[in-house]
Amino acid sequence: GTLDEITKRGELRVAVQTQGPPFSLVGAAGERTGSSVELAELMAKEMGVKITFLDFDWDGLIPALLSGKADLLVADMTPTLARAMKVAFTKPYMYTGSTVFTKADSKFKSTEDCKAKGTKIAVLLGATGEKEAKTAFPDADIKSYKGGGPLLLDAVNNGQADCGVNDVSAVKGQSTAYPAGSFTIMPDMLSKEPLAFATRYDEQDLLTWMNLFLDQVSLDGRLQKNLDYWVNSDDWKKDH
Amino acid sequence: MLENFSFRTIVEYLPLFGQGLVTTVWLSLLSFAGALAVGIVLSAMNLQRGWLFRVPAKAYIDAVRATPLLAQLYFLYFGLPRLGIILPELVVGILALSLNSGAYVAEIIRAGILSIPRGQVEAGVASGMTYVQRMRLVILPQAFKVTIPPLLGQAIVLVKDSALLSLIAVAELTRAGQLLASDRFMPAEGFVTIAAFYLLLYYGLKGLAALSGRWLGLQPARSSI
Amino acid sequence: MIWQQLQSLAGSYPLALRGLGMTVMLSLISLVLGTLIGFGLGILRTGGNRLISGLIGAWVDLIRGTPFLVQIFLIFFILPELGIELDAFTAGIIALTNLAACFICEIVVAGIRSVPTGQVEAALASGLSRWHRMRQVVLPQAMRIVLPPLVGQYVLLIKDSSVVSAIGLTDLTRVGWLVVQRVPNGLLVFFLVGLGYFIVCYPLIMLARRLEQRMGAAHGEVQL
Amino acid sequence: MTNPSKGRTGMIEFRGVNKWFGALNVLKDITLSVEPREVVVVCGPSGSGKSTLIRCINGLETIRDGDLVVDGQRLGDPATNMTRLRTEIGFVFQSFNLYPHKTALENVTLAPIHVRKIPRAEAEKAGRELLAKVGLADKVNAYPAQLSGGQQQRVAIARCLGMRPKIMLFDEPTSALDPEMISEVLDVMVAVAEEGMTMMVVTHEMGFARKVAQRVVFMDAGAIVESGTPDEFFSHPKTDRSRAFLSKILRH
Amino acid sequence: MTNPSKGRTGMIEFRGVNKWFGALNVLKDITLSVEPREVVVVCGPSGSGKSTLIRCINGLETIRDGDLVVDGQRLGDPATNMTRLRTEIGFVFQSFNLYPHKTALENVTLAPIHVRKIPRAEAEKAGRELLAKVGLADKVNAYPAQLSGGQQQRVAIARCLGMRPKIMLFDEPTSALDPEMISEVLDVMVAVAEEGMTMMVVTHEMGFARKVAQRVVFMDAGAIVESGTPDEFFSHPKTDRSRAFLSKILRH
Ligand SMILES: Nc1ncnc2c1ncn2[C@@H]1O[C@H](COP(=O)(O)OP(=O)(O)OP(=O)(O)O)[C@@H](O)[C@H]1O
Ligand SMILES: Nc1ncnc2c1ncn2[C@@H]1O[C@H](COP(=O)(O)OP(=O)(O)OP(=O)(O)O)[C@@H](O)[C@H]1O
Ligand SMILES: [Mg+2]
Ligand SMILES: [Mg+2]
Repeated sequence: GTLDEITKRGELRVAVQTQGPPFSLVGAAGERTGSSVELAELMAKEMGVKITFLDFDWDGLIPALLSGKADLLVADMTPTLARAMKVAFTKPYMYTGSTVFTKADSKFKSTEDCKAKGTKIAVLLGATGEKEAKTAFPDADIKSYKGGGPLLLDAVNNGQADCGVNDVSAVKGQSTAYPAGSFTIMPDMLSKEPLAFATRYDEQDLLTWMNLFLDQVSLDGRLQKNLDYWVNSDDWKKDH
Repeated sequence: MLENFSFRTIVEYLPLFGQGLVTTVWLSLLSFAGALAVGIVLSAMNLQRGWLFRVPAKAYIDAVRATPLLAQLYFLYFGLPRLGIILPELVVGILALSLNSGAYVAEIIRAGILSIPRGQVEAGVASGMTYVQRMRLVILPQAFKVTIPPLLGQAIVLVKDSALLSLIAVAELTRAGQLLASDRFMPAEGFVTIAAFYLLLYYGLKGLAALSGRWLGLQPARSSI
Repeated sequence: MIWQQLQSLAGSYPLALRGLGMTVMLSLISLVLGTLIGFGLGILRTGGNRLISGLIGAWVDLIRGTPFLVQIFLIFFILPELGIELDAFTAGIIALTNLAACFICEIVVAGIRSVPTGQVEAALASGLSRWHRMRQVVLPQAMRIVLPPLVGQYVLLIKDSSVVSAIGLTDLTRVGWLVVQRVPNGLLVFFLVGLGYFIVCYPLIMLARRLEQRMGAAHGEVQL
Repeated sequence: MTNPSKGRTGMIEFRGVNKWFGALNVLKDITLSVEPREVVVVCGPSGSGKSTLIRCINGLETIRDGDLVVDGQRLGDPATNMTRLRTEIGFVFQSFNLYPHKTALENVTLAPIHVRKIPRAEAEKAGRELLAKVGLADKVNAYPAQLSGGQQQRVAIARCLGMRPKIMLFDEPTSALDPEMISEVLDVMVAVAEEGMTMMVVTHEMGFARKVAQRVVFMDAGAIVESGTPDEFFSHPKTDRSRAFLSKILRH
Repeated sequence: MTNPSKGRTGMIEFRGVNKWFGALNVLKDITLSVEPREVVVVCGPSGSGKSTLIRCINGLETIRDGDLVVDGQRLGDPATNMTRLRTEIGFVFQSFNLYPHKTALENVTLAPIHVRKIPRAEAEKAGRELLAKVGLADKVNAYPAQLSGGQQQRVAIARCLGMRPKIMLFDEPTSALDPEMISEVLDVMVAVAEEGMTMMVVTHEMGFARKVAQRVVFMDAGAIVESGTPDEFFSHPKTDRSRAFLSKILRH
């Protein structure tokens, strides 16, 4: 099975997308880090092999997994049923959701305001937020961007869009690059979404192992520690 | 990815590809018209004897040729708002493509004009034509002929470059394929379909080049030596 | 704010240098290989064998007509299914070399066809073999026509090399994307990326212009 | 200030004209006067400056010093409108220089319509008559590429005549032609000369010179070496240089 | 099987040769035999097929039917090595076609070195001697662009002679030249003819034809209309077509 191969190879190949804090980013010194990245590193440690990160943009992520270049895929990816037709997702390791954010001094004060006709809403190309924004704001002018969450913030900050819709943890993590209070993040969520890792259906052994891994780390608190450090607080900013 | 290649899903997404294709086509058409306008102005500046027009034109052409379209696109998309100019994505996209391709078109037109034999210019001078008359009656009609094939070559480049506009939220052909790849996790289906559509456009333009060449009575190239 | 961003950017200069290095490396290798192969293809394309000539023509069309991103994906992700496993760097080199070769092939064909028929006939009449006709008579004269657009093409290919970031190589453009995560100022970051390309490309553009002028000098500057 | 361009002068007056290309003195102290209705043939070895001499007359080349007065107007004088003056001077090139994208008729009518502002219908009527005169009534709508060299050169002559110039300049008008076509063009040139046009013709066609020229000018290395009637020149060349030249072009 | 290429044949034998360009029958049933050491001049109006005729001989054009035997080898025969045969045939073009990127000497030595595989030193020695023979001893290292037309054509002749061919073909070798330079080239051609070379020369230079040709062949519309000694042909042309042609080229 795949696990045997990994053991023989002595290497776990993980495809990541560097879409920005807090899940996956490249630090000031060029080191790859983030919540998902550290979880993957933990996996490799438990397997007793070394880890190799394959860094793709969104277009390259799925092909990398499907073509066998990578054993698994670690990104803040929502396991939709359509996607699950093609790849095998682990059980969710955390829940998040899409939220709306605006510039602090914006005339759009609530999610409700954004429903106005012609509101320009920035979303990430291919992300679940794109879908949700389309459902939640049928009259709005949805703009899909490529290249990661920080660019959504930039677009909203520059006035190219009135509001942005993205994963709440991503928005919180990424807005730290701006002076505090630059953005208003709406308290209400458009959706509640699980996040999961992905692998192929022909890697059942790996999938089983990963699910077990997630059980273990949530039982012994290592998962919570990771999330508290990266997602639920700004602590990581001090170190990276 | 090949063994599970799903034509059914492609068919399901065809309307989306169709929309993307239409966007790509009219976007490219507008941009190309813009590129021609920019190119004509630049080449006219570039052919002046005085430095006042020539130097800025040359500087612009070089700067555009030496930097990637991506950087130019960002320059416009994020730069203009800082000057208080907020334009819709499509306008910025068309502007960026026009300004970018315009630099290449300028070079093509200049080469076309310089390829006109000296004797033609002298014949115009000798019959008492002014500079503008020579340009309009003698040089440009002949230069037009020489520039058609390279211009269509540039049009092909422009059509492909327009894919970059998906970066700033313009839903064109490449976007359709990316959606298929990210919604359904079917990258092979998505990208192969994109390629097929671009190839279609390529052959269309190539056919147009051949046709226009025949209309203008260009010599077919020698096939072998 | 801008000051803070600049400081943050300055910290990333090793990453930027690595990216620039990758861009230069990829471009250099694939341009050298692509030039060699492109000349070969160009010579075959103008040769008498219709089948070979037609096949090369079709291949060149295919490559010129499809997005480079798709080509690189096919090479990196689909070839493994046919049993050809390549690492990202090799796949990038192959894709770029192929692209360069196809564009250069077209340039070489145009150059060869620009050599006056009389020159080929003179060589034929004195009994030179095909190889000697090419080597001694046609190619040296074709170079005048080939060189300026060839150097111009190099610039385009250096810029196209940025597409390889799609298969996980960290080139200059990719560095831009990575840095923009921490310094969310697309304008500033991509201005610097553009500057990086400019430093590599501008000398080539000047070279192309110089060559063009040297070649054009023979024809005499036309006064319009 | 006296105006040197008035008074008793020829149609074309070179007075001590000098021209340099870089360090090369291509025209050396040329003094020459061509009277109205006179036909002058210019000959001499290759590179002697014949083309340069006649190209100066309509300002295709500029001179450095000396005076060149054409039709009473001094070239280089700010008061002289060159574009205007050029309409009075027809120039026939060795290599025809027809506009390849225009038919024979369009070649002939282009300048009359756009420069002389003659109405199109009138210009076309005149153009057809001119083409008939040079024997090309049936080639009115042919493009240059569809014409033989001799026919192209005749269109070029008609194109000049269409401007009703006072002066016609010819630069080796037959040397790019097949032997059989030369006579077609020479016949037209003879006809033009006999109508009383002022002409300067660079040519080595002695038959033509003998038939219509009042004067032959022999140039060498940028200077006028000899000048005389065709009979004088061809039969009794005065200088060694012209004798040597004639012996070569007459021998075969 | 009898071998048609052996037996008593001329150096160049056309037997019922036909050639088409598309629908145009450019060579019509040509039968012509050129003996070793014979000099044949070909003349005729433009487009009559003169160039095509001599281009067939070294295979620059291919024929459709009839036989063309050169130096005992039949063209189009799979057994005939064209590249080999071409080394026996020198071809001098109207427009010289010197290699512009090579010096005069390199033009002359290129084929001997690469085709005949003669050592470079030896080839250069022979090349210098040839250039001296055509009067260009001092132009050995000049590039074509630095030579006059007459000098270029002489280099082109030397280039052919360098291969020591059995046959020399000339296609209007002097018609692109200035009048003064024509005689330089004709002198060299006369010298080559007098050394006993088999030659076919497309030209309208009667002086040359009278001096060295054994035969003049007159072509019109793809066919050989008349053929005879130079004196016969120029003084007493037999057909109307040749009379009309001669009247035009002789008049001026
Ligand atoms: N644009 C130019 N720049 C430099 N030198 C030139 C230029 N045009 C002509 N010359 C030189 O000036 C001299 C005279 O040239 P010109 O063309 O007047 O001679 P020509 O008598 O007409 O010769 P030909 O019979 O070959 O036409 C030549 O030595 C020529 O090389
Ligand atoms: N490659 C070609 N394709 C089609 N037609 C051709 C080709 N070459 C020559 N012809 C035609 O064949 C005929 C004979 O041409 P050729 O060049 O042999 O004539 P020529 O007697 O040498 O004339 P000239 O004195 O003008 O050189 C002409 O009508 C010409 O237009
Ligand atoms: Mg001249
Ligand atoms: Mg011919």
